[in-house]
Amino acid sequence: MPNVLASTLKNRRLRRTIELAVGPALLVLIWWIAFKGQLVNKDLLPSPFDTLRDTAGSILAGSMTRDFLYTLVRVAYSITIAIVAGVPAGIVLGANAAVYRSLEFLVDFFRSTPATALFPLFLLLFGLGDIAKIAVAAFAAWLVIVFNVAYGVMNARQTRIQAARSMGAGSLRIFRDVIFFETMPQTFVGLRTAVSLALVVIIVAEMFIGATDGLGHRIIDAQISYSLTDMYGSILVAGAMGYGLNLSLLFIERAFIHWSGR
Amino acid sequence: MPNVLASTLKNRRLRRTIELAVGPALLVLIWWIAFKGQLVNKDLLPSPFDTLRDTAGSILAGSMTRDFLYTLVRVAYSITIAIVAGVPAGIVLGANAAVYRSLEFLVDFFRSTPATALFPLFLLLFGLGDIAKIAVAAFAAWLVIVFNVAYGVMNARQTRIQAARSMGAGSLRIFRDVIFFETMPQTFVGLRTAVSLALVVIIVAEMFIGATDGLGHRIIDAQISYSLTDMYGSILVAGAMGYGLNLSLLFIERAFIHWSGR
Amino acid sequence: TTALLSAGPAQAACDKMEKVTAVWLPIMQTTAYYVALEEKLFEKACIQIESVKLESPNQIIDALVGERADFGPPGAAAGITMLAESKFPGKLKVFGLQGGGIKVDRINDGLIVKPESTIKSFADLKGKSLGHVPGIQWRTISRHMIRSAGLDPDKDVRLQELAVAMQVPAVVGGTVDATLSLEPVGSVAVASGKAKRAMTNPVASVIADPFYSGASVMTTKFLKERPAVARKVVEAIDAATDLVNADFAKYKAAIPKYTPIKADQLALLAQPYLRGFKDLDETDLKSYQALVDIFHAEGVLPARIDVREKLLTKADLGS
Amino acid sequence: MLTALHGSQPLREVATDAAAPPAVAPARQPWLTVRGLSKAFDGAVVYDGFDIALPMGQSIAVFGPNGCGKSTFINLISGLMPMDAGEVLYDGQGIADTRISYVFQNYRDALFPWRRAITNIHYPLEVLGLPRRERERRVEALLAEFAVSIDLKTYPYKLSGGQQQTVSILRALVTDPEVLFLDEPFSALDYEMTIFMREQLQRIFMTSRRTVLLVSHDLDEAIQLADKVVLLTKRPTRVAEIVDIDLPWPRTLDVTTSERFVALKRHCLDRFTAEVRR
Amino acid sequence: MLTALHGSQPLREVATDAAAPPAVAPARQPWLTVRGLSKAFDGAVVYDGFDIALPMGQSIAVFGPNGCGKSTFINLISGLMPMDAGEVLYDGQGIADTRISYVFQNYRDALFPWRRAITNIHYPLEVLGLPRRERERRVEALLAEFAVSIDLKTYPYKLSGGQQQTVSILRALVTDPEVLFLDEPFSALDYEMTIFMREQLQRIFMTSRRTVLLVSHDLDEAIQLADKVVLLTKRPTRVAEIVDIDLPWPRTLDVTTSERFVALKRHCLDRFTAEVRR
Ligand SMILES: Nc1ncnc2c1ncn2[C@@H]1O[C@H](COP(=O)(O)OP(=O)(O)OP(=O)(O)O)[C@@H](O)[C@H]1O
Ligand SMILES: Nc1ncnc2c1ncn2[C@@H]1O[C@H](COP(=O)(O)OP(=O)(O)OP(=O)(O)O)[C@@H](O)[C@H]1O
Ligand SMILES: [Mg+2]
Ligand SMILES: [Mg+2]
Repeated sequence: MPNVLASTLKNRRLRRTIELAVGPALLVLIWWIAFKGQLVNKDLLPSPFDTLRDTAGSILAGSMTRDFLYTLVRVAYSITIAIVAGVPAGIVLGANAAVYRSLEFLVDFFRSTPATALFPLFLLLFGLGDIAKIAVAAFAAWLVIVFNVAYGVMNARQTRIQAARSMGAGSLRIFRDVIFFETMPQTFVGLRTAVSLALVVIIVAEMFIGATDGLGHRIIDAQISYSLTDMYGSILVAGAMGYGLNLSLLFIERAFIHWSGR
Repeated sequence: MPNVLASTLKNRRLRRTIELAVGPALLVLIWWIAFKGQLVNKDLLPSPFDTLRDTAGSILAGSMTRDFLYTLVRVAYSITIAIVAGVPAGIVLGANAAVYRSLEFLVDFFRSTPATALFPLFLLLFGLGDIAKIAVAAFAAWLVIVFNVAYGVMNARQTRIQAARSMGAGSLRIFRDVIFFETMPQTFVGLRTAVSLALVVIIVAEMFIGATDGLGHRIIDAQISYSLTDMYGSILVAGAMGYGLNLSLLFIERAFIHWSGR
Repeated sequence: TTALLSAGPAQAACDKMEKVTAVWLPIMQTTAYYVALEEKLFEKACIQIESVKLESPNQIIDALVGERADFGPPGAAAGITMLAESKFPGKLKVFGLQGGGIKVDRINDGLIVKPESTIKSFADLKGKSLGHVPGIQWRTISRHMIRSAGLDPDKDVRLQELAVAMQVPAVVGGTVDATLSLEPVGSVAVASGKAKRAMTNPVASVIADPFYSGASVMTTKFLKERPAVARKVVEAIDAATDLVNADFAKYKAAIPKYTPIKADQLALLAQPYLRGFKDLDETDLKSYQALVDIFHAEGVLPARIDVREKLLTKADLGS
Repeated sequence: MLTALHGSQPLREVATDAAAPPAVAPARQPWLTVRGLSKAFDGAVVYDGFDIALPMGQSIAVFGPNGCGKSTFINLISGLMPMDAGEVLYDGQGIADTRISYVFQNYRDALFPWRRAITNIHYPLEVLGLPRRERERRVEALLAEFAVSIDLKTYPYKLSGGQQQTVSILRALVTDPEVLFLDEPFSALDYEMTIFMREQLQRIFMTSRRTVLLVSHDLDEAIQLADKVVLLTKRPTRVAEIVDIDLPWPRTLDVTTSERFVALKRHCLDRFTAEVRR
Repeated sequence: MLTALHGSQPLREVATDAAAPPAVAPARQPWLTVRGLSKAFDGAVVYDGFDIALPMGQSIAVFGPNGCGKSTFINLISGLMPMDAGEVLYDGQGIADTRISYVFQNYRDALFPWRRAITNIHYPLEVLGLPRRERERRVEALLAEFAVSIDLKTYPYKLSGGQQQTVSILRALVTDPEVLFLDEPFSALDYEMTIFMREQLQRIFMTSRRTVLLVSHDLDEAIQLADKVVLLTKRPTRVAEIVDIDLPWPRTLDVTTSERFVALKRHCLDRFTAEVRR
């Protein structure tokens, strides 16, 4: 019996590993087919294996790691700001239909305004340094979080809120003890959208506001100097960072939110 | 009694109108304070009223309307493609945990890759015209929809699915008759995120891939030629478009999804 | 109306219109192309232009290398063209140069500062920040400029990459002390009255005079497959270049239609220095070579490139 | 003897419960008064100018057909649902000043799935602001009394229906509320548990004379556990009759098999069927 | 006479129901056999090698304490929940070939809130692929029989608890299923409705001799509506006894007040209490 258990566990872990490998393998495969099959101009799409080799090289050399860390730190700052400011705002917004209808304009307005178009304004407000980049990414991520949390609150199950109210819980308590948890699944959807968006905005800011480090800087440099493997390698690393961040959120979610759909 | 009813109705409509006006009013107010209070360099932030006047002027002159329509059409194409391809994909992905875990990498990967960094690839694949812009926006929106729908499916209430299964409904029927509706609220979250994102990407593409029309073209031209009122006016119009699209989705949602949280 | 009248019969005279795809940037150096379009010079030569506006120099080169387009009319990035040639040798041919010069009194670039700024030259930038067009090309040039002024680009000056659209706001808002900007940024800044040129054509004074940052480029594929059409394209651009050089004041009226420049900004617009294929001489080639050599010296180009080999020749055109 | 009060006139009867334990004999009988209560859903009227007065400190059972508005009534008077019109006073005061507990008919959705069963029971005490030590003491005392065999460390959604309902009841009882609303609280309990819970409820009621509002479809249960049974009609809802249950407490097997009990049940049933069939 | 079979040995008794209507006398009695059924949740074992055999075409009531695994049992044998181990055969066949209907204990969540009550009732017929005309005919026939006073044009979440349960029952009956699973189907119904539904169920059962599996905490109900009552123990769940209810159909008031009925009830209760207390 323990033998069977061990082998099923092993099997399960094996299956998990295979599942995790499918995505990257598929990406490389499609890429390789596009490359080999000449579906795309060969001069502008490098071989996936060359790209991986060169990327591994620059990771070992440390230059990629440095850019990676700079971008990661910026994303971490902006997402932290966005969460701390966004979750309470979303709860308040979602809890009151009139407030929501009043402020929806602003949320939808800014969600639909490209962050890049607002760069000049943010440069103006926050200067040229990292702060402007972090601010614009935090703002974009904040909007997503507010939006998702507010939705979660609006779709919360009324019976649970009523139950807390019947016990004499005040608004603040109901927010903290019930609505916060009720909206958790939706909040995590928001968080995962937000973390990807923050990464995108940081990279775009690094590309277009200009920076001397970070993956965005690396991408645009490689683009301009026609270092194709470096460019696609940097994009790969950026995507991998996004996946990694999403995966960590997913783990937190799976560990923490056990009740969704119940 | 009918009198009271009429007056409450009128009151309610009045309240709705006021609520709808609060957002824009707040935006203009904050802007005006920033402008008047010299919180921001006056040379870089025009007066809101000048901006509105000039924007009204270019709307009347027809040039703004033309750019608006071009952008709107591109957004409409990309969001349509994204919905048609995204909702079924999301349902399939969410329904099967193993498939989700396998393909999650690709979804998270591309969600975290800035569309701007992928412009070269899309130009390569889809040529230089509108198609490339629509394709990249559709792709970005598609990812968001797939992600949200898959989440909705994973968090669906099991009892309802079991009820359908007990009646002998096959997988396809359960998808179509139960899971599709179960995920509707989450799908709409995805749709609203996606429509804003598609707009953002279209505008960024118009700005950075280059176009001879559309709001993005207008924004970057105004930026380069340092026409502040035109630039902020175009951003305003873009944001208003985003709000309008969101509002229509909200209306559809409110009319159609009456059961969320029940 | 004369243009219209003459275009009618000319078109009728063509048995068949040749389709040619052009990719271009909305900048001053492309003026000759705008004029060729406005004057219907291509149509008269039985060419139907598929005109694609792009926003970044790299996209131009991508489109050419990727064989999505046949030629980049005046204004394709000169440095990046050679960079592309070093990666994909034999893909591109240069058939014209655009830029500015001190002797010829044409503006290409400038050091842009606030009106009240004390910065007069690159030497004054010690301890200050300088913005420039993002990317390796202008970083290389900027570093070279700073080094030539006797400063250390790594210590004395904070170099800041700034997208073209953000350069004027950055100077006006004080987020950078100066920018090394390409036209029309300088003209727009001056027209706004919120900034000025501290130096005009600083790059020309250091690297080569005249200085070329733009080039007309076509693909060798286009040249090989349709040499006759290619020749007609070159001739049309040359003709337009002559028109612009002869009477810029008249032909600059076409610019607002194609670029961000507004009609009311035209008065202060600087005239670019445009060289057509038939005009190119030894001075032009030397100047271009000087730029490319700096790329090599700064390690951006792995090997030295002789620009002469990359230039279109009369033989290529079959005449 | 039956004290039958028809229609919706406010009830102004003095409490002269011979059966009530003599220990509790309030000088002044406080009343729960509902006046002019109106409620409609999307135009469908449930209550229209509904009046009722119920003595506090007594156990009131509400008996009526499905969909007549029993849950709605509790929701309205407990302040969880806004009234269209009307007024509810607990001994002259608003609901906010009264400590209430509520066992929802929809007990599954009323438990918090992010809390374990045991912390669900703790929750109302947390709301009251009690320190952890005190909370634990009280919960332990409660569990000692009820001695349920449920694994309370698990999450509610992992419990069976009856177990969930039991947790829901425990959660309502832990605060020792002044007013207890029970909306079909025993519907999912097994035979043994139902009997046990009825006994417990009786015991609690007898020792502390709380106000209890019990909705039940089991007439035996309603009569066994109530001082008064309110019979409601179909919609638009009116009071068909308020039946005084003049049985002695505790309601032992002897009492529930007594002739009086059977007579009361027959009377209630007759009224109910007459109203429902009408 | 009680046919008591202890423990979990497969039951191989021949159906000799004297009480069964003579019209239906199958040459061969088909069986629902469950062998080696095992199910655990996160390590908590509910069933471990559980065996039972039940005659098909009969009405079986399942009676057992809260959390013993009645809902789990129905979910497992109806194929809605995967078994850890074991086998379920309906007359030798898998569940997929059998047309079943299920009234969930959690009736609220089992209705589709995006469909109106009436289209919820239509739904199983849609699944069967019947044309609209035929569906409407069947639903109308059903409603004519049941004559409920619910506004079926509204959405389920706007109905009261009992109304929702009624809709849930109607939806299960509309397909005329071969096997009918009822998990505490009458728990939220009012007095009148409960009696009415019991009568209807009896009528349906008597006319068509479907296999019915009824979970109920009301022993009167279980005995009234069943040919056999399965008494389950606490977890780990075993069969305490399968009690043969040898009362004549229909189970009228005369039958349910008969001495035999009371004796059966007493016997069941004794067994149940003994098992629960153990
Ligand atoms: N949210 C709602 N929207 C519309 N109608 C509603 C809503 N809630 C309740 N109703 C209606 O109000 C009436 C009373 O409902 P309520 O739940 O109070 O009944 P009840 O007496 O508790 O019934 P039951 O015994 O079945 O629980 C019902 O007819 C129901 O259809
Ligand atoms: N999803 C689950 N996760 C963990 N444990 C579960 C789950 N579902 C049921 N259980 C456990 O399995 C046991 C049997 O549950 P089940 O719902 O079958 O009981 P039941 O006999 O129907 O009880 P009731 O009469 O209260 O409805 C319970 O002890 C319960 O805690
Ligand atoms: Mg109710
Ligand atoms: Mg159960």
